[in-house]
Amino acid sequence: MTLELFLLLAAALFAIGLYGALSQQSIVMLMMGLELMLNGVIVATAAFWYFVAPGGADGQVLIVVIITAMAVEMAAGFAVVTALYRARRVDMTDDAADLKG
Amino acid sequence: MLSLIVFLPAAAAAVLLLVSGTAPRRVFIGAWIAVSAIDLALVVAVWLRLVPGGGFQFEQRADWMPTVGISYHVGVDGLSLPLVALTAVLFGACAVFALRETRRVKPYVTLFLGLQTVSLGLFVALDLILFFLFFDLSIVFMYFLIAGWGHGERARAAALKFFLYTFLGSLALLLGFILLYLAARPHTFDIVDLIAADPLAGGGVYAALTLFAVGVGLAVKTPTVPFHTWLPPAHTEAPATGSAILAGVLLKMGTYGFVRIAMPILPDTWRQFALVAVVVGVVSVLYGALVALAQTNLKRMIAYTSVNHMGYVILGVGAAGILAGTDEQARQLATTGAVTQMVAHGLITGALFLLTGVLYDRGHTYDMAAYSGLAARTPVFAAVFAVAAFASLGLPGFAGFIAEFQIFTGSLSAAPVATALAVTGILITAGLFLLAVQRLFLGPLRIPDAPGSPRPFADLHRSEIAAIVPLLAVATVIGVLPRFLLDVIEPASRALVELVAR
Amino acid sequence: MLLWWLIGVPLLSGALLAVTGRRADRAAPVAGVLVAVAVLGLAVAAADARPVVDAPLLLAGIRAGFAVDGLSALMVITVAVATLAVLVFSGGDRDLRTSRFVGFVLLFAGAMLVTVTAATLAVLLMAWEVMGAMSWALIGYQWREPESVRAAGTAFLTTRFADLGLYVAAGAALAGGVGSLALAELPSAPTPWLHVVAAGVVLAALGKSAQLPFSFWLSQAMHGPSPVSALLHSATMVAAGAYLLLRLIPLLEPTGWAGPLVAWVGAATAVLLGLVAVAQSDLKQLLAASTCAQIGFMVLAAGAGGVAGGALQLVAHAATKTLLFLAAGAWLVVLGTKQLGELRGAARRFPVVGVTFTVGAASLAGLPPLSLWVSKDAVLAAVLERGWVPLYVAGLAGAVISAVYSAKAVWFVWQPVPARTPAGARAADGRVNAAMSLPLVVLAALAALLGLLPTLASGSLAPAPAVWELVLSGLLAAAAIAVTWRSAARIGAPRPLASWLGLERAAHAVIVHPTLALARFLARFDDRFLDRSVDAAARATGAVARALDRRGEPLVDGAVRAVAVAARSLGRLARRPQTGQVHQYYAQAAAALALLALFVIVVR
Amino acid sequence: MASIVLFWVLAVAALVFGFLVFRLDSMARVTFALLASFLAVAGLVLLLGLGYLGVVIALMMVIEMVIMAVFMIMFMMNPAGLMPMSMVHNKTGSTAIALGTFVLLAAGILLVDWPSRQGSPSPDPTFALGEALMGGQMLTMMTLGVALFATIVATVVLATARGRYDRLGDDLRAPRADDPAGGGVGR
Amino acid sequence: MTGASMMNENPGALIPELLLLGGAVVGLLLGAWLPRCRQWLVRLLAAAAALAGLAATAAAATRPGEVAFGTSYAIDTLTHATRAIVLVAVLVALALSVDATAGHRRETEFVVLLQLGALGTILLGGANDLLLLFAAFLLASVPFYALAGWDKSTLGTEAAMKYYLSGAFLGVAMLTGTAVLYGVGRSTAYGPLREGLTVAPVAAAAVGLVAVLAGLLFKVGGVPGHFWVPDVTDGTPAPVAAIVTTIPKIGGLGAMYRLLLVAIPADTIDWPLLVAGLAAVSMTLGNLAAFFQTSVQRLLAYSTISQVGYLLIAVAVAGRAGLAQPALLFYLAGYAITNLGAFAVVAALPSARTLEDYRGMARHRPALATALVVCLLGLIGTPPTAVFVGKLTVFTAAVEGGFAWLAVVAVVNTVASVFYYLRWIAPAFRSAAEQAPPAVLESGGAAAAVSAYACAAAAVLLGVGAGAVLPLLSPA
Repeated sequence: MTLELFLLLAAALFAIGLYGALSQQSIVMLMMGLELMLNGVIVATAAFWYFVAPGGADGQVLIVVIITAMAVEMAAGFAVVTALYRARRVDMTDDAADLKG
Repeated sequence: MLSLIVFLPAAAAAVLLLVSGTAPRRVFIGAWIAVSAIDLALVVAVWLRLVPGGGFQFEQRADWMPTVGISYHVGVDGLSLPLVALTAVLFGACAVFALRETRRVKPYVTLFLGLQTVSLGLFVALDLILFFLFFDLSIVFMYFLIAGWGHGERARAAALKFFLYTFLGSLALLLGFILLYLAARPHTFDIVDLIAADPLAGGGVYAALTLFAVGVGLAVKTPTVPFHTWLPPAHTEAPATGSAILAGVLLKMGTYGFVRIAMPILPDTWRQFALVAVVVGVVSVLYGALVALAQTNLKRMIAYTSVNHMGYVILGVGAAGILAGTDEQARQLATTGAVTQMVAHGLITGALFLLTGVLYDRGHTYDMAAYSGLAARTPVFAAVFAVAAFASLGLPGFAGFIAEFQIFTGSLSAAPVATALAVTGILITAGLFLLAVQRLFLGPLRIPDAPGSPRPFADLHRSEIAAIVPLLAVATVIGVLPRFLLDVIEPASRALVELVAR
Repeated sequence: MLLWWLIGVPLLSGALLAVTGRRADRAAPVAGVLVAVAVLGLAVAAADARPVVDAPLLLAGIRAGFAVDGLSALMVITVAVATLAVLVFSGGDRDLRTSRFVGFVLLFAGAMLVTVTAATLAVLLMAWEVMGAMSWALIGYQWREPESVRAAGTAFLTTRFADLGLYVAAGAALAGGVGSLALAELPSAPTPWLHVVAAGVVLAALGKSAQLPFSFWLSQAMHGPSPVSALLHSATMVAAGAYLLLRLIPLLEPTGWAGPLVAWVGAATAVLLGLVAVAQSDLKQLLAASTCAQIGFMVLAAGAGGVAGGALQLVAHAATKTLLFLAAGAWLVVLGTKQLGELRGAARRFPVVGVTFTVGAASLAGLPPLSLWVSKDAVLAAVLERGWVPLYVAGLAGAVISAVYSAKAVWFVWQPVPARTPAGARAADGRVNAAMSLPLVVLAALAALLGLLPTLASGSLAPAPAVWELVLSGLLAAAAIAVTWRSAARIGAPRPLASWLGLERAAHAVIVHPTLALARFLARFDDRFLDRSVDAAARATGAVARALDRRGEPLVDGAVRAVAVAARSLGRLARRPQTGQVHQYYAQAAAALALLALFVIVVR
Repeated sequence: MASIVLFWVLAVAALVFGFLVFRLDSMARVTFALLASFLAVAGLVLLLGLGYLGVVIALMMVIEMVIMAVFMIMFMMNPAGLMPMSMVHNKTGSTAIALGTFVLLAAGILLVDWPSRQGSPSPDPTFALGEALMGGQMLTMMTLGVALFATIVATVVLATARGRYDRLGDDLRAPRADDPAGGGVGR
Repeated sequence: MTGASMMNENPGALIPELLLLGGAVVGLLLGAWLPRCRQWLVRLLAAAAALAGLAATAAAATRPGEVAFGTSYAIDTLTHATRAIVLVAVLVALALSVDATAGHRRETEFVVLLQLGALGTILLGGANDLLLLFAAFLLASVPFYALAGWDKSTLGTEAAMKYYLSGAFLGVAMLTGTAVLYGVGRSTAYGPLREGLTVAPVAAAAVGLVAVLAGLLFKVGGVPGHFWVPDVTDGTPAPVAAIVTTIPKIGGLGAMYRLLLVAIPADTIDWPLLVAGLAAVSMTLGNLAAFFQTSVQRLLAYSTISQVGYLLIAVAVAGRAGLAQPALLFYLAGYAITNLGAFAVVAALPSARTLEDYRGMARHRPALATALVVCLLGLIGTPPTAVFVGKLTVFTAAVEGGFAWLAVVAVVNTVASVFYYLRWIAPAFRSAAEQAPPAVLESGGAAAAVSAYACAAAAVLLGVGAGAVLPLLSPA
């Protein structure tokens, strides 16, 4: 159990999430990718707290912030998808690409 | 006093904006003429009260942005007052000439009044930012005039090019100003303070870059070869009054910048690179004259002669920066000549452009090949044009000669070869103006049969005479009795030469 | 004050008349003559009073100075007389009774008066140039004729080309420390500048005087009205060059080279243009070439330092040549021709003109005891005094040649009237009116008697010609006349001589055409290249973009095409990332951020 | 020792389930794979001594994933994975970027000289967290609170098709809400 | 430095923020009970709150700077200026959106979301701790996502989707960066973070910084976080576009300035060069892409990207040029007012979407055309408008801070930008063939037009009166 191991794990989760965010057509799946990336960030933050700065509470607060952010973004994301779906019956990013250039 | 002179037209424009656009056009143009007359009277009053050699006078100074060393600072001296007067005269002439304008008179007049404020303001500005403000706004107003009242679609393209090109120049100028500002301790944009401080004494790369930026900015506006390519299309497509102001006043902003800013604030660097100015000046002289010679379009031709005439100015100010082998009198003569040339060119070329406007009004083309023998139909027009042409080619008795003679004699010791080359410019301009007069007015009669003919090919109208002849009259007075002008310029140019030599 | 009046009266009244235009046509001839009389009176008074005035002109040192000294006194009177004669004569020509003509003549005369009274180079140059411009206006007086207009242009441009010398001279004088530009101080300029000043002055003078190689403009100038030619060729314009050289002999001396150069040019012109005159079949052309040749003697005098001889020659020639041109003009008016062949018998039909013409021609030929006989020998005496024998010989040759062409002209006009009227010539029913005859008679008297001037003002001519010289030249002239009289009809016209040595074509080939070609090339360069390369940088960058997007359609806006095309390509390129696809945004953002992080790490 | 084993188990679980998120076809399974990954991470957080946060993560994620599952089924085709299908684009590019990122991060992680540990965990990390939240980071938490409030407003605005004026009339005076499908407690 | 002694949880220091929050909450509640056509009360309340907030800001600005809530919130000139600019922008946005939103069934929510987003933006500007920074980022983002999709049109929802996805992705990046910076700097508070970073491994710190900046660049719409800007601006109604391209920038740039200046030692990471590069790329890309746009909103969108580039110059020289902060803040103020003015013109002519639609505008709507010209020339930086003074000070700061090359790039870009602004102005002044105003030039209402006049006038007045404003913006 070292910092590097945790960070490698975090990086791996981050990369998987990034792959998902980049490759998924469905907005909800894409959001899952983003969640997974944040998952990695949680790991990294916890590890940093433990291995680098256990004396303060900043790391812990950061994790709280991350969790809140996940929740907020999930909610916002679902709302956007709902609105989009109502407006144009699509839930794929590729199908909503009228604005460009 | 100066602020009144500067802002009176703008105030009038603001009032006119409130007048309904459906009011008779005489109201607008009459107001413009009245404002110009008042302005001119005020300028004359200032002229009479000016103490030659007394440095800056009628100064007004108020803090504007003290944290960045910017103030509202205006004043005149012998270098700027002649140009202020020139501006007032030219705008007055254009106002009278505009009596025959029928298209959208309200915005036309308000734009011109705005431009008048801007032009007057530039010549009295004693703060770099104030100077830049007017410099930049002149582009904006002129853009609208060219695009709005020029000759159709090409006018917009020309206006766009004019805007982009000169705007680049103005921003280069701004960079130069910033460099000057940063060089001065304490930081300031005030021209008088900067002259006194001489912040970049001793030269160096920084100073060279500063001069380069300022120089390019001014050279674009002047314009000198190779920055002149915006000029011919802008002139060709602009309305006659716009061309007259563009050539008569706006071009002077560039050359005035040299004598007001580049030379006194950067004396060491100016001396270091004076030869560059001389070379640029000579190239502009010859290039402008030669290219003008090959033109078939009358307005383009006159536009290129502007390049030529402004080249003399650059030659003069360049020579004023060469100390080796020259005495102060020669440098002073060159500087005085350069300032005189600004005035002379403004009057004469302004008149010429108004005359081309008359030609276009009658024949709807600038192509010289379309006309011949007009003197038979329009003797007054022919005579006035011939006078203007001879004035422009530097005939003694007109202002242009006084200017060019001083520049040549003053510059020869500093740059003998260059000056000798530049002298041939007056021969080429003589040739091209003779050719133009010959093509247009002499020989058998021929008039273009534009659509809508037969049209009477009328001689000059009274309002046109009233606009053009005074310009030439002033040019003649300067040519015959130059002292009243030189008495004002000479002390200032002496001071300038001393500043450059320090 | 007198002097101000002297130059002010003709200039102002001339300008007034010229500006007034047609409205004053009726009164113009009379007004012109009155002014000319007044000027003559002022000139005489000035010649007597020798006034000196000046006023500030440019910088403190450079003033508008005027002075009348011996040489100037002579000149102002000559100019005034010639002007008066010309104005009186032209009053008899219907075509010339306009205020425009009278105004220009007065302006022209005024400019000449300023030239000869100017004490500083600045004023001299001003008047000098105004004179050139007025010559343009006068030669091109008949502006509907393309030839006269072209001739006017040639005259102005050629003389202005030479005038450039004066500009340079003025600059060099200032550079040399002659801050006042006073003519009298010019010789004191230090060496490098002294030579420049002298060269400039010499160039200007030779051009104005139509000396080699500038002679051709005078040929062209014959397209102007005859009175104009009379004025131009006698006391003004061409004489101005000679006057300037005479005035500035002190400047030529110290250079060492200028005197001999000027002398040689003068002698060469006297000989070569004399030959040209012999070859002419047109009376006015003949007279024009003879003017060059005669002025050549004055220039020769200046080169040799013979002020008095040169001045005498100038005055005598002025009277003679005014007379000759006016006579030719009179014939032109009444007969409508100036071809020698068609003028056969003209003198018999118009005896007043014929006699006066003959007197003038005899003077021109150098027949004793007429004026030019004396003056020419005065010039040659000055040359001989220098010991320049070759030049003396050349001068004599010139004198002989002048006798030849004078005789040729006279021979033709005294031939019997041909039976049939030549086609194209006007029916010979015209009369020479009093306005025309009067000046002819007066001038004939002057031309004949001016030779006595030096004897009147005794001792003023130095060096005076020796008796043998006078005799020699008189004999030579007589002999030449005798020979010519018999062979006049057979004198050939070799091409180079008839065409004025091809000088004009040479000028065109060497100067005009290259200049025009250069101008056209530069104009094309300006349009095609410089304009387009307004933003070469943008184009260079745009090359890559264009490779990506070849569809760049031509823009309407031709003027900013190059920039616009480049900008459009770049603009398209810049819009390419904006695909509308979120996943591509993501990929780009991710890649960009990674690059940024690497960048920051690397630069550290 | 046990903790090391536990670490590896949880780490591998987090990765595998995370990987499965983008490999499975069924939306429900995908959601639960993600949840499993989150739970593994929660375990790791617990392992590092952050008991409170670990539990919070677990609870939050369970709720979130359940909601997500509902959404998946609502909106997405093929909710039950009845037919295998791929809904990806730019797979190569994504893979390359993801792998590249990982390689760079891993290289960085291994090469960087991380700071040494300073201080020691307080005896009760949860108490420290609470103190921070009520102390130095109070404004952060308040902001997050407002953000949640904003999120509520925002989601309502975005997600609801009918607002109060649709239901109760423009002056909100309608006696009964005009709903296409009746709702509320009184149903 | 630590702990309770400095602890300042006095809510009085946050009156402007609290007023905004209160306005939003009360407005939401109020709106729930108001008839549809009386929702303007909510707008009025919001305006009152903003005005009161301005007064409070003015009062607070007279007091010396302080740090509130531990060390997480700095109240200094930067914060005051951010508050003032944002509140003014809110007022303008409230005014110019009247025509488009009055009487809409979600008018209340529009106002409330605007207030909440503005609140988040102000907090961004004052944040002195990475955690608060991110929280504020969240608060400044979510309401604007909703505003983008507020009209529920197909384009609007697409815009909201893209806005949201960009924000989510770069928000993740920002959190990642926060974690990494925390990991190498041992703290999230700026002061201690700076101490930690001075000895931190460069590579990790750089990654962290770039990732944090990614989020802020998203907020301000700078490269590479700019992808949403054109799409969102083009797809939303003009008032919304005006809001999302103006308000977030104010806080985002303030946050960036403070973060870099206070927390990141330039010795460890060469952030001036990084930001300078971003500035150059932003302005160039924005200008180039704007060249041949035909949609006015898209054109303005790209123009805002380029404006961010100029603004970033001031950030790049933070701490190295005395003028950096006043330049940034003044430019921001000028930009905000001018940009809002341009959008107000667009809002006043809701049917005119392309450049060609503006043909003949000068004839039929002369006053509005004048306002447009003033605003567009203002965006170019023509004196004496506010943006000119902004550019002047920014260029000066750039040269003073050793980034003369950046000033040159900016100058070239400014010239290039003239081209597309003129492409808009030119047709407006071209005479339309027909006498009657074309249908596309029909007015959308008086409020937007009046806002446009007011903004145009303010842009000029602010420029002319810069002398009075600039001294207030220098660091205390």
